[in-house]
Amino acid sequence: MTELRYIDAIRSALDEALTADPTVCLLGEDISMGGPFGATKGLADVHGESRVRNTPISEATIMGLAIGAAMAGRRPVLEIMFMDFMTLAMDQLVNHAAKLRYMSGGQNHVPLTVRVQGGAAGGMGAHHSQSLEAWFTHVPGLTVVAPSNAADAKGLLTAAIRSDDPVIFLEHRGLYWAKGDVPDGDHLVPIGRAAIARPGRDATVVAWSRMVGTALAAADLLAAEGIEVEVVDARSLLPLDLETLVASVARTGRLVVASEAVMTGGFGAEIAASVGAAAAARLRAPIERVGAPFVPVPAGSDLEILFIPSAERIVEAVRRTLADSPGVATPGDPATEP
Amino acid sequence: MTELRYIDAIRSALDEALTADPTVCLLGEDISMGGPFGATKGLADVHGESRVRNTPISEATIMGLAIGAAMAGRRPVLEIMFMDFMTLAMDQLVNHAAKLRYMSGGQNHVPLTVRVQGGAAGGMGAHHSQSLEAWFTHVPGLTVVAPSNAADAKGLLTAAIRSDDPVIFLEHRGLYWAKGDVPDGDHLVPIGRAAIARPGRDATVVAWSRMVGTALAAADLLAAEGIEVEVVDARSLLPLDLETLVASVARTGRLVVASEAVMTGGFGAEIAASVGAAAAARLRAPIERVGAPFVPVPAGSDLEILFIPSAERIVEAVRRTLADSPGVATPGDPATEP
Amino acid sequence: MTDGVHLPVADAIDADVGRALLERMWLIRAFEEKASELYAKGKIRGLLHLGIGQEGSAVGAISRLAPGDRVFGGHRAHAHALAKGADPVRLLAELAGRTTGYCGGKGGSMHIAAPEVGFATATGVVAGNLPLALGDAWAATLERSDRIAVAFFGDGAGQAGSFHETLNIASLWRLPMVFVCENNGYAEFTPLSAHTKVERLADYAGVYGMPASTVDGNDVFAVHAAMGEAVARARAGGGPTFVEALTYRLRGHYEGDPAKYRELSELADWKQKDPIARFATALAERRLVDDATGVALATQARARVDAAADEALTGPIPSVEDLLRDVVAAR
Amino acid sequence: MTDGVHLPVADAIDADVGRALLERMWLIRAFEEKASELYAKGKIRGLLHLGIGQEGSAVGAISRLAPGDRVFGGHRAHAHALAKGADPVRLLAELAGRTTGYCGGKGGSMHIAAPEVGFATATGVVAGNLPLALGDAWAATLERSDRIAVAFFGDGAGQAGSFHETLNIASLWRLPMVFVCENNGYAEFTPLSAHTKVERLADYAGVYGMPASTVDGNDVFAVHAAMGEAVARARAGGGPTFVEALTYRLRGHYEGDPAKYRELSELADWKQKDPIARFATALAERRLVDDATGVALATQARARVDAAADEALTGPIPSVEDLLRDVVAAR
Ligand SMILES: Cc1ncc(C[n+]2csc(CCOP(=O)(O)OP(=O)(O)O)c2C)c(N)n1
Ligand SMILES: Cc1ncc(C[n+]2csc(CCOP(=O)(O)OP(=O)(O)O)c2C)c(N)n1
Ligand SMILES: [Mg+2]
Ligand SMILES: [Mg+2]
Repeated sequence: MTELRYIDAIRSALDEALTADPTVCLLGEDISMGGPFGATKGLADVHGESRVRNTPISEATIMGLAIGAAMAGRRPVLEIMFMDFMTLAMDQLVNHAAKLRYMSGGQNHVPLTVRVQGGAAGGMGAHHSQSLEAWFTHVPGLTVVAPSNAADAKGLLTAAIRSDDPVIFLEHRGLYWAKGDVPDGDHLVPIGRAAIARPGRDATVVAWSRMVGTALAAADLLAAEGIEVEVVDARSLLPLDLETLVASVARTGRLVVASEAVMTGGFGAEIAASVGAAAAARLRAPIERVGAPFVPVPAGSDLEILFIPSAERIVEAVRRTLADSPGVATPGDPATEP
Repeated sequence: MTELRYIDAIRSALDEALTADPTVCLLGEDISMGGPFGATKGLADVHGESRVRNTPISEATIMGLAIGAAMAGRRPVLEIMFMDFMTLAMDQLVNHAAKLRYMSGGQNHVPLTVRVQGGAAGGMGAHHSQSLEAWFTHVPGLTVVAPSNAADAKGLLTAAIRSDDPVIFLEHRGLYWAKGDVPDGDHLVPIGRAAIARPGRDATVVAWSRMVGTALAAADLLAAEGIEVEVVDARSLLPLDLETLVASVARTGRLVVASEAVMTGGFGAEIAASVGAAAAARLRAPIERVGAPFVPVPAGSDLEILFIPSAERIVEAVRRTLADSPGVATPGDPATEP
Repeated sequence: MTDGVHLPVADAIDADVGRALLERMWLIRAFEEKASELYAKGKIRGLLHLGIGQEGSAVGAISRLAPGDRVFGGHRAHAHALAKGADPVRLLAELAGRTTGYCGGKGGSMHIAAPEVGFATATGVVAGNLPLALGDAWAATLERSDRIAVAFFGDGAGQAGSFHETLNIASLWRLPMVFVCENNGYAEFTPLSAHTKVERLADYAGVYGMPASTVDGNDVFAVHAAMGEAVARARAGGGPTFVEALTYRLRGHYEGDPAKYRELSELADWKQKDPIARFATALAERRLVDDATGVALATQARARVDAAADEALTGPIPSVEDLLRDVVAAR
Repeated sequence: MTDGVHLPVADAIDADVGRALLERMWLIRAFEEKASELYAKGKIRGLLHLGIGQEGSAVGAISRLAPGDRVFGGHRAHAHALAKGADPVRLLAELAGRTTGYCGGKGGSMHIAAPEVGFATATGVVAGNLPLALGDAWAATLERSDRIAVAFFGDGAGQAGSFHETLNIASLWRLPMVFVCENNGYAEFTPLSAHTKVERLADYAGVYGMPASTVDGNDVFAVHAAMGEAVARARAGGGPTFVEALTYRLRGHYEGDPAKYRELSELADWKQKDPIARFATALAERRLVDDATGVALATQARARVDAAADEALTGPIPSVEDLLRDVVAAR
């Protein structure tokens, strides 16, 4: 184990992939200088500027460029600098990367990884802060992962690069400097499996990316009152590990889904709908969703703090699931647990 | 009342808006020649080519052009030829149209209507058939409507054009030639209100756009067995008329949400999650979702038929909600109804 | 009939090459006429964009390509796929939505893919293929291969952002790519002059210092010559070239389009410039392929396509299992 | 101090105009230095892109605009907003996230809007403002107004699709628009030569037959002259013009950028070409504004900005109610 910052874990995965597989190549704006946050710092020096390739500010075309290279057998890792700029590349991503395998009846495939950071952090405002995972999870052909910690960042990025399908690798800017233990050597986290970030018996909170930390903070607050929350880190949004989610809810009987994106139309709705259907018989309270209010991300840092869903809001939601359970005895009382 | 085809109802709304309000103007590819389906046929002759303006194939920029004109006080109605091409215009739509009011603290606003047709019809394949309403409903600042019939097409388009916010007006190509009675004279359907397309007591089916017709067909099939389905046409997806939906579910105790889009991550999830939370106490069975399988839209017409959710699938889903109600007696038995 | 699917690659059009190209042009023409007939009968559905009248640029350009070179087409790409060597049976089966089609019926006319013969993909999104071809060309440099990428697109793509972004990167990185613009004067129902003040799309190349030429796209010899230079340059590491081929579609934008937006006299003029008849005449004048052979090639092509259609339409209709397949790699 | 927020519009830079422009340049410089200071102190957060060293193009160009003309800026737009007449107090309050800011603290440095003085909006998306300005110019023609739209953008925008799409439509429709490209040689950390083979972005205009010029952006007289022609043409219905102003940013891309990607000698060279010092010298040489006045203007500007900052920082911090406001019209 080595303690690494999330961003360094990402760089480490890129570095190792470039070393291990000659077909891996990196593309993106300013990446040979490390990019604005340093995720690719030094990689051009080691692996050469032809494999760590700076591009012009042409998001639509560099997405297509990466797809075209992937169709030809490369494993490009494209960096889109901010999630908000994915809006410029949706045609290539959705109409081409996601569909080329299907439209060709399996003749083509697109082993592409798109790294993109997002989220509200640092008061960057409405053009540099969105969380758009819900769009990507609605697109057949894509894979979507959103690590919450350094180890998963490395392991999922490694898996993404090795995947034969286009993977959207969602980084959170607010996690870049968070440290965590990362296993040494080849570290691969399989896509499609959630992780129990903290076990608990009274209620399940599902989160991903930065909200996992917020959920853990909420769990700490509730633990002080004797309420034991199970925090499930979804990690892989598409495919979603419904099995692990349902198993947790079967144990706890209560579910809160917490995401940083605006709640309406968010991926939390998909989780609520699918767990609601699959675990209906085990749910002892309505599913609660926590998400950002339905507004663009404001620039001012004070407003931004108000925008980002807080641990307190998760705490309240968990409390509602516990209060709102007709005919269910005191949570935490083993006698009444399933 | 006059019987009109859905597409003619659209043209009639455009024609009347152009006549009534000199700030209304139309923009889009080939629209002065009527566009590929004829929605704008003849309008350039009547209102002039400067107000019914053909544009080059530059989706990103014509979206921004329409936004810029709207900021300056015009009421542009932009046609994007196929919903799949909205992918090219998402930056302007999402980062600009939707956010300019907020980012400016209310100084700017964008009275823009975007008309766009979509859906799977006619075997046009993966680049001309998507249903992407779920993306738009996740964007604060937008309004999203999806009429299922000629009268609503006219009334909602009129409302959209008069709205001071950007409205995505979702047309379904498969409905263009469907006839319906349209009120004569100024006809406005307020945004934000669902409609009961067919009343019923046993189960609620919520749908929008072409799926309303499919839901009505399912209701007919079930009526033959004595099961009375209430079909609610959501019409306005953002804002959603949750009140009407919840009231219906409070009466029936069962909900099926049917959409043509792929189910995963679709707007049906939002409805399921929000009605599931708001009507939890009245639900007597898990909410069922019906949507397309998680695949791109295939081109071959035989595959396309298999792709589009059928009335039979809705029938089965309704049956599941009726079977799956522990402790609830035969549906349709007034004694057991709430 | 020439053996093999690849067109012969040669610097000059001699008798053998001329015959092979003429034969392929007739095959394409017969294929598209058959597609039109099957569309009218409801055996092919969806949007069908025919390139009848544009065979010259497709065959003239692609006859310069090696088997390993990769072509990226658009919504009007039957000609390019067939020129690159696609099997008419599998292509017709694809148009008809059969499991035996190249894409199992999932792609249809607008989204052809036949990568085994170097037709990488088509796209239904105008200008969507340009960035893909760019990426393919970049991949070729990473592979240190001498293969090249070719994108075919229409005049309508010239107003799309991706076209410009692609030109920039191709020139900047000196990629082995050829831009073939088939300027047929219309995008759907709108003439080029209503979409841009730029008369020659090749002018854009100049800004980047990219070599460019505008040729008569209905003259196979002219296209063959221009493309020869372009391909040689790309293969030698000299970077991209822009070839604009002026041509005309003799049918509507898609089957069912009455094309009222253009003068009948214009259509009649262009019928006189039919690239197949012109090529046949030129070959006869040069004493490379005589008239009788030309006529025989046409007849054979029609027979071949008739047989192809019969075979294609025996292909199975896809099932629900087929519907659900090929979305992602088996996990 | 000149009264009123609008810069005087004049064909020639006489003593009054010269003084007003110099004053505004010093105001902008002082404003940005203050912003930098407040950023270092944590009073302003977020991404802060300063245009120190680029005041010449902003003031030279905008001094040609009438109050009703509308300006669309990018991520580095303080200078353009202030040149168009924005109130430094409300602008600083906006940067500091206060309810008294133009946008109530929701926009911040990258998304300034001050439509009341004709600064329509800025955008954080490179090239995102070009289509908006295009639409504004189109609206002006529909209104039969003689107002014009001006978009300011950097060299980095020249490789973005929207830039090209906008040039095409502006020229095609002959819209009353001016493209002002502030070519400072870098996009973030990358020099222009690594992003395109095109050395002068104004070359793009030529393809469309659009009048264009490349001027020394640090020479207010040159920008003023080029912009004068452009504005007159647009206002007279003569269509769009492209003005490329060569300039340099003396700070990093954003506050906090150590700008290691450029040579110190390059920076030193450009410091010699500081547009404010050059303009002051030129005004003195032409005996329009003497040195002492120039120095006094600088001092006054600093004092004014100090006071503006004090006032701005008394503005209230927004509440949850503010957070939830202004998403859509009250329904
Ligand atoms: C991005 C996009 N916008 C619009 C369309 C609809 N459309 C299909 S073909 C076409 C015209 C294309 O013209 P051109 O590029 O000249 O090719 P041609 O049809 O003449 O071969 C249009 C607008 C599309 N397919 N893609
Ligand atoms: C579409 C988009 N891509 C990337 C970025 C990140 N970014 C911010 S400024 C910038 C460079 C812009 O360079 P230029 O246009 O020359 O303006 P300058 O910063 O030099 O004023 C980049 C890449 C962005 N804001 N928008
Ligand atoms: Mg054309
Ligand atoms: Mg720059």
